[in-house]
Amino acid sequence: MDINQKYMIDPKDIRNVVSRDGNRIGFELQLIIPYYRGAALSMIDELYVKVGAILYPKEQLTFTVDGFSYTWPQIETVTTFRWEYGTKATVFVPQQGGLDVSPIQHIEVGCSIRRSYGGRFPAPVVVKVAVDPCKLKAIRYQ
Amino acid sequence: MDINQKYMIDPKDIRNVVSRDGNRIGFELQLIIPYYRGAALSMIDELYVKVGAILYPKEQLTFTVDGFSYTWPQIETVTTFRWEYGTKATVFVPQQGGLDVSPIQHIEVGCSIRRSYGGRFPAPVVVKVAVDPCKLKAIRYQ
Amino acid sequence: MTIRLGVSLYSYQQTYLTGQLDLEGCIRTVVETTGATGIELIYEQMPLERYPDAVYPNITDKGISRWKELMDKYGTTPTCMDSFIDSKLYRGRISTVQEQIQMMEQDLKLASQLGFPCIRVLALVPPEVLEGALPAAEYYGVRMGQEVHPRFALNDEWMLNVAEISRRRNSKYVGLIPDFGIFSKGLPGSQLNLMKIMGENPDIVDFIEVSFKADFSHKEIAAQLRQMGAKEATVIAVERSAFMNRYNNPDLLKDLLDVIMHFHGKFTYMKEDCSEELTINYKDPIRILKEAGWDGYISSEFEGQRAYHGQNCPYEEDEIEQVRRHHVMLNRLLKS
Amino acid sequence: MTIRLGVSLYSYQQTYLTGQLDLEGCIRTVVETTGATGIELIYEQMPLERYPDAVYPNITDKGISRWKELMDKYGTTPTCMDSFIDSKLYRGRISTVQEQIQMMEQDLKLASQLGFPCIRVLALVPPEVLEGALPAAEYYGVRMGQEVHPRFALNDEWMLNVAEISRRRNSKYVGLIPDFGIFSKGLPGSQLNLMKIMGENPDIVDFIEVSFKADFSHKEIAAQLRQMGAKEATVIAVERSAFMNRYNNPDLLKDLLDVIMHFHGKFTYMKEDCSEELTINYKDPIRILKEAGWDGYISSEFEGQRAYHGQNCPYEEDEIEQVRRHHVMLNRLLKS
Ligand SMILES: [Mn+2]
Ligand SMILES: [Mn+2]
Repeated sequence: MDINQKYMIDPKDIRNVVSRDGNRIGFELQLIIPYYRGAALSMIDELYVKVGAILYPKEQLTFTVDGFSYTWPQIETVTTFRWEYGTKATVFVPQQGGLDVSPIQHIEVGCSIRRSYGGRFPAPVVVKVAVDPCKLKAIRYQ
Repeated sequence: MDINQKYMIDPKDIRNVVSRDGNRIGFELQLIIPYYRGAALSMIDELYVKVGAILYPKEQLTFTVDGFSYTWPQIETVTTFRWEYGTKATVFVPQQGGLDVSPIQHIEVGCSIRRSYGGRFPAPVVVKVAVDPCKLKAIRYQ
Repeated sequence: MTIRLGVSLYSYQQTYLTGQLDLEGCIRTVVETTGATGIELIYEQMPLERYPDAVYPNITDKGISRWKELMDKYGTTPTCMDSFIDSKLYRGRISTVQEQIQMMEQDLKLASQLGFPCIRVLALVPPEVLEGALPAAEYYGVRMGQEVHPRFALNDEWMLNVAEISRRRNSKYVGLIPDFGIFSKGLPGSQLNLMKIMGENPDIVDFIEVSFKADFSHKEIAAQLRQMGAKEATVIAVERSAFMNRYNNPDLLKDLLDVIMHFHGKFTYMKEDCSEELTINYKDPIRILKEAGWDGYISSEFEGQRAYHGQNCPYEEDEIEQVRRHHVMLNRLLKS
Repeated sequence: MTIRLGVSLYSYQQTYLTGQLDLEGCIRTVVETTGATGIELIYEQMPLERYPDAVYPNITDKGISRWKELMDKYGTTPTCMDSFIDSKLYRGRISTVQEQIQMMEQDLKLASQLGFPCIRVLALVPPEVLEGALPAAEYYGVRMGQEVHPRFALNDEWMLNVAEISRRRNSKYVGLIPDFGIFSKGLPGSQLNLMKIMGENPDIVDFIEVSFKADFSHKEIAAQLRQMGAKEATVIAVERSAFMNRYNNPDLLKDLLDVIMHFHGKFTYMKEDCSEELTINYKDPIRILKEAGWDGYISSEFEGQRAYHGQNCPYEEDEIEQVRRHHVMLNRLLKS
């Protein structure tokens, strides 16, 4: 089931992240929920980012929505805050140096929502994008 | 802190449990919350029963309150049901044969509620009772 | 006693997601393009409020007023609110029956605050949750309709059990909501259309459509497709559809009309001439409803857009046009 | 501008727990035995409703009506509702600031539904939660009072920061609730009494009481006790009390009265002649409040019963009598 696979990621939202002291500490991308409704944050079942062959499982990612950041496993019991349908959430990937190896980086993102129906483990919606690091903007984290 | 230690267990509530086919499958006791207010079930931090030297950690116990039964770890995310102040909860201990070795069995129960203040891990309130198995009633589970 | 028409805003999810319509725009579009006035809402898809004002299932008086203003402004009527009951809220466990009943009660309350007469309960919500929530349904005056959705059938024991709860408890507050997808033969129209778009031989695709309607089995059709040189993906799609696709004889509706409170007018592909849906039988079920004098809404539930939501699919369906065509057909069937 | 008296029903927890009084009985007892009319409630200790009617923090109109009927029946006034904010709701993590704000908002809503003008916020709730909940406090018209509880002091930065939030935001909806336990020297009276009950030499226990009042340090007293042949448990108790027992000079109240909305009249042991509490200075704080014309409630919060709740402790305190004595003293101090 590839719900919202077409809308899950906009490559233009991918940016390198620079820390306060000027080092590239990773990159971020933005996700639209791969589901046709919003959900409590605890229902994010699977989330990963692959950069080439390097896998960043959810435990290494930071998930930010509505201005608040969450990590795993803490987010697994957050039920009173939601990832609303159509609201972009930011995922930070702590890759040293960000995306800087040219010419093209292949990024794969998998995400699934633990809905009550449709099988025991909903397969993640997987999106693959090719990114040219030279064209990436950067954002500075405070 | 020995909150409600005097009221946590009434030895008269201890009963052997007989299954439908007549076997003694364990025993149950009833607990008053060791705290001066009720709490969400997820806040039961520590719970154990020792029979002599045999320890039954919470993962082996069944906790029943208001007619609904819970086990660990599932109960750790039940926040919309509570163990109210003064409400007896039943703890089932799956000891084969129940309490049947005479003359006297020494039972120890430890329980703590994960309140927000008062240190990182609230020490459990521990109650020790001596039980004469010959005097125990039995209850049949359906 | 009359069949009325409405639209589930689920039908416009893509237009909403891409920012072309907001909630008000969706309601306005229903009225302007179909003439229908029934509005069905998946609250969690198009909520009236969000953080920091209120987070579902909560809503403030302001949110409630906003909804009522919209209904007044466009002369629309709330028909059904779609509920989910997230039994997998927490990793590692299924929510207890009592927790699911609490979730149902929250949805019943929200539905009543917004003026919905019923809620759609997902097909897999167990009967003990329905029965446990019956007092709340009666208290809030909101009916719980369990959806009869592919792959279920109207005469499955699971569904008949719901009808039996309603009759045994003598309560109209629990019943059924059939989804027209159960009157479909073979693969959905949008999936057939997608095959053509992705390069399958159109004759092969038409063959699949026609063969299912002629009641050939999945195995027979798949075998024939292999001989015809269909793509492997096409053959696999046909084989896999066996699980979901069980055609319900519309006559099965007759004995259940007393417990049916609402219909999902599921469709995925309306022909340009609005004559019919590609694979779903609308004619016979509507005839049966008319003959029985059934009273309630058929609520268009367009799902075809999702077939084209794959990352690399070049096609995008026009939801608004599809729903417009659906209502041309529905109106014609109602009048005939 | 007057100091009024009330009782926190926390004071009757043992009588309630052992089934001798229910919520109504507690309210009636306040009025009949003290003449006071202010009622403070730990909702989670004596809830108005429970499953299956409503589970805290929810309450139905029926529960709200029940509370209002009780207030009318006994001519009592809700003064303060005690909040907790369970930041350790889930094993393995502390609730986020936003989740804690949500919890505060639920308590503010419940307090407003029951007519409480303020809620007690636990001492350790962080200032960002207080500030984040300020809009809700203003919306519900319920003030958040952070409790200044032993081991805190009125001039700790943590507490002064709360006062500063109130002044900076020019809002009366956040402030302080001092607990009279901060005006105590040494071990609580009930703990001293327990020592005697459990067999310590009464002269040694009196020595401890007097020595702390004379401002000897914990170390000095402990050393002396060893020489006097006190039980080891007694000496350890004195040494361990250093952490909790920090005497607040009542003069510290003067600069904070603009942000103090309520007082917990904490006590653990009233002498039979009602002259004073064994270790807590009531005289000077009340004098200061009177001189300043402070307006609000002193709400008796009896905690002595808990000292005797050990499994093998043969003694049981008489909560009702203790609170009665407390009010004899309070009334006398107010009039003098
Ligand atoms: Mn449907
Ligand atoms: Mn206090």
